[in-house]
Amino acid sequence: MGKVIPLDQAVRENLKSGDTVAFEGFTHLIPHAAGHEVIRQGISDLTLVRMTPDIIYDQMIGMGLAKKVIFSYAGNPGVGLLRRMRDAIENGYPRTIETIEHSHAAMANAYEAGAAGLPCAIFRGYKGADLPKVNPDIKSVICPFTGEELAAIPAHRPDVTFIHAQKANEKGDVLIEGIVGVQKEAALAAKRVVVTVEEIVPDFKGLHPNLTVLPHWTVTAISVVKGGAHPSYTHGYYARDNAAYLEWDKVSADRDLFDQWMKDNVLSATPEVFAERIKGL
Amino acid sequence: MGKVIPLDQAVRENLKSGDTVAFEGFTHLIPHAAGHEVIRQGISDLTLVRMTPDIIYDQMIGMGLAKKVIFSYAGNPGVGLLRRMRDAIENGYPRTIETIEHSHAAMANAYEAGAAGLPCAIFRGYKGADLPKVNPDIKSVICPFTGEELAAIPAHRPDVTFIHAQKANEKGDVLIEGIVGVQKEAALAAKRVVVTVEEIVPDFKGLHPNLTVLPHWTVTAISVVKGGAHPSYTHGYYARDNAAYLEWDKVSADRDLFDQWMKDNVLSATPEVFAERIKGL
Amino acid sequence: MTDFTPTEMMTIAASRALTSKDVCFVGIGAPSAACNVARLTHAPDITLIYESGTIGTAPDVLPLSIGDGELCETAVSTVAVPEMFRYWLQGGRISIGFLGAAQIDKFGNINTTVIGDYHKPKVRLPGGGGAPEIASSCGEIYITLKQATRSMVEKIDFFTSFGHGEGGDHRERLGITTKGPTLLITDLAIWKPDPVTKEFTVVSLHAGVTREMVQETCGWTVKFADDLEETPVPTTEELTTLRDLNERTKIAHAGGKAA
Amino acid sequence: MTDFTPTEMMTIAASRALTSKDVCFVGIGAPSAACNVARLTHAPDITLIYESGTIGTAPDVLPLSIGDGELCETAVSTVAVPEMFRYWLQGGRISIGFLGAAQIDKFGNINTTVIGDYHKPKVRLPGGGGAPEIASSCGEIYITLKQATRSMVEKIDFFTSFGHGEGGDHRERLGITTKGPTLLITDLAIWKPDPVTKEFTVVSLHAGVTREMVQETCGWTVKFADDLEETPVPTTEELTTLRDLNERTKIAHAGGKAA
Repeated sequence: MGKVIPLDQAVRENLKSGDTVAFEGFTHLIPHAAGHEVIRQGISDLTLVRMTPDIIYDQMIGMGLAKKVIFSYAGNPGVGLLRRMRDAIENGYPRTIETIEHSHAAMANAYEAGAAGLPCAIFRGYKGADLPKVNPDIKSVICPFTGEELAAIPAHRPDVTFIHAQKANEKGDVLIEGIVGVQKEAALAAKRVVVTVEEIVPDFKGLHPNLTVLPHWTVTAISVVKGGAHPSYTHGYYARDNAAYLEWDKVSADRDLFDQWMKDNVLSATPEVFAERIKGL
Repeated sequence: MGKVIPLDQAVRENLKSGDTVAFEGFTHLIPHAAGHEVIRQGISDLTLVRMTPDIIYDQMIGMGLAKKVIFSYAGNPGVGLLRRMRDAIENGYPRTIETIEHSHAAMANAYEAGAAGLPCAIFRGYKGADLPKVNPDIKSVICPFTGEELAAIPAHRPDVTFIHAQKANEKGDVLIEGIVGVQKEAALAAKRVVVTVEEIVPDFKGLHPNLTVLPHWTVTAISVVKGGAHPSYTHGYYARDNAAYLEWDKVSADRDLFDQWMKDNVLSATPEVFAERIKGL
Repeated sequence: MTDFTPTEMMTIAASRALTSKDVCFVGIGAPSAACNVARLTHAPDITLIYESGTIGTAPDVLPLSIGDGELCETAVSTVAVPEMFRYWLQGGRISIGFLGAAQIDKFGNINTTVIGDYHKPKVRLPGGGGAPEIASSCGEIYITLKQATRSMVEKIDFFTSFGHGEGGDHRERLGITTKGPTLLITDLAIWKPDPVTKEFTVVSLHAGVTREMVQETCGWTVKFADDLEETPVPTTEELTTLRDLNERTKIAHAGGKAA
Repeated sequence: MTDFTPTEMMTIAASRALTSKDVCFVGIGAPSAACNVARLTHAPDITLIYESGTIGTAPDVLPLSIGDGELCETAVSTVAVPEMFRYWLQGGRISIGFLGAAQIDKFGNINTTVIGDYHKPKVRLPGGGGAPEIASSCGEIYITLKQATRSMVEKIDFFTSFGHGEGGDHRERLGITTKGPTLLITDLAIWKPDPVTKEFTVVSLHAGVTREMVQETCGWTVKFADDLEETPVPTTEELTTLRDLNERTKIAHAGGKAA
């Protein structure tokens, strides 16, 4: 567990067509390099789980790799809509996709329940909302003490979770800091966990005891990809490339422009290019 | 909120006879000084909630202040039994007490549910165990997706939670570090929160962003009591007084010895004595 | 100060509704600007929470996303997202939730999910994100919106988040214990719900705005309060604070590699 | 090495059952000593977890309590107690749970709650703590216990934690998917459950122990394996490691103020 291998090998050994996969990172630490590797390997028929599908899933959906998306906010954060995902939903281009839509609270609770080994999550949610009418995965349970009706949803249990983190130590323990999002939960909920990191350090000596660390025996593979979150960011390493998010709005608006962009920046690239992309950030 | 006042005032203003109160701290950071103040003020008919009742509740029970104890492990950690609590349960001395007994998992989940504003907690627990036969607060719900029967217990919602922490800043934000236990959950589950701290610092500049901090607006009162966790410990300040835990086994074994000890060390003492007790630890 | 845009008026009017005692769950866009203007003017001790887990943030520029690095760097504490939704939002610790809307009806029900049928949408919008539970768990809800007949409609296509439903005591009937939408601030006016029917009613027109302008940009028949007021124009401090904030933000967001 | 006590033999025999791949949920007392001897001898990469939230600890002395400071100082990570029970224990991440017992029956069911009737106890014991869920959530359970007829009984007074119930497939019938007690190590012998009946059976006697000594200190009729073995005596390394650990521990624990 926690073995350090190249990203292409980590993806090939852990993700298969037809898998349910989560790429997590809440604005911060989004594993873009891993997403690009999946696209290069053409792994398809994926069920994609992610709170905010974001550019990373817009690209996979646009490349026709997704059959289903489980999500709670399909936007380009702070910019607007996800145009490739819209095209798939509205026009079935390049293929039709099934969507399972939740609220953020539901998605966060579903990961938490997955990490906790429970079959479902219980929370106070969806009151008066229409999502329960269109998502059969939203049910309810009655509190046996108060009689209150609470929302119930299935736990997320992805086959694989991909995350990006600041660093690993030589044992393979992984440190996540800053906006930690749902990554710990998404990792612990999954059968296999692949982590890209900015660097590997000898040990974590001097680290505060209460930080978010995934022990090496909870991690399946680690790949060093400097800049691997770009255009998302890595707290302590480089800033968010806000301009790239704005640019994506234009690239994704046009099918041909999208195809060309993916060819130039993903299909004919390697994980090493990410180090170049964060220069100056 | 978060106002800094003397401990006797903090206790007087926030705890009333008949209240349900939690004193938390998992071996580490147990709020002993606050417990002694409650004993000095003779606040009684309390429902005491705590995972490990420990010396702190053995003293309150021995002084006859408890009418009910909700707990999961009634031991002197690493030493043995709680002799005053046993005397109350086995012999009704100095008064009978009602007990509501759970497992640690249940208690931790009940605090978590309280912090989360839920009426109950759901977990996989008590399978094949006898506690559900003697604790009517243990019920079950059926997962609407898998049909699995899960344990359900009421959330903890104490009137007051007392905790001890390393420090507060001048705004009244509170830092807890090291073994953080269930303190954050116990605090957020309560209507009122009283915190004793080792010291007050001007601000928390330079603190890692992911540490356990209770913002000032979640805290009702703060009292500075140096050494206030003794014989428990405060990570970064002083070590656990293991010998005092061993000594308690003798003190608590005899009703008269106990009375004398409480008179000498609690009833005729003040919070200031704790600073003396941690010297050399 | 008379030289200001309707959007500036909207943002400043929203900022005035906030106090130092508030704990706000902040969305991106106009709400974020309003909350930070309040913090930088009359409400220095306001607590701002973004759903990325950052509690008590004080960003120097407005975040482009809900999880920009500066939110974490200036926060009192940054917690995991499940904790944010469980302990802080569901736990009932937020006094004010700010929501925007693609569509809104007169009872403050909001749609940000789809235009048209859910399964065959004409436009697929981003969806609810945190909104469904923000709407039910925060003490009260403030909504900001630029008026337009396509967004202020008689009947919304999808209930992304519940406001006052069909009005009256509909929230109570669903077991919701929070107040729901208590304030709607547009680029033209300030609206408050009628105490009984819960229909949003115009209580204050921004300077230079007429009743006709409000009605023309609203898809339902607008009710006006008897004692209709005029919203005080932005003060120099308010406007300067907002513009400085926007200027700092613009510079910061253009700073990415691809720019 | 022949100069050792039965308790030392018990602890060392327990330590031998552990490997570097194991993730152990460690209780205080003999389990803690066994786990740390394993870590200091043949299983340097074993992961030790204490329910105080300390994951991957490597204490230099044995903790007196489950939450001594050194556990945190040497841990890979220290998490909140609710997380410990939800993500780590209930999440199925622990391979071995160690339990002690005040009373045990032949199927590994354990009582640490009361002697006598629950509501009118003769002796009120500490209770279960983490045990009820440790017993059902860990991959398998190792039990350590000093033999005595009052603790190894035909029928326990209270099911604090469930072992194999009435034996056979009782765990499966309750929907429990983990193995339950797979090893019982006493000061006299090593016991394993019969593959079918699940009754604990002596598979190895410690050096110098006779069948009679085992039976005399056990409240049920003991079954012995056909191929009964003798437990290898502690090696010098094992014994030195254990005694050094105990010595360091003794010095450390006497160091409190009241000493």
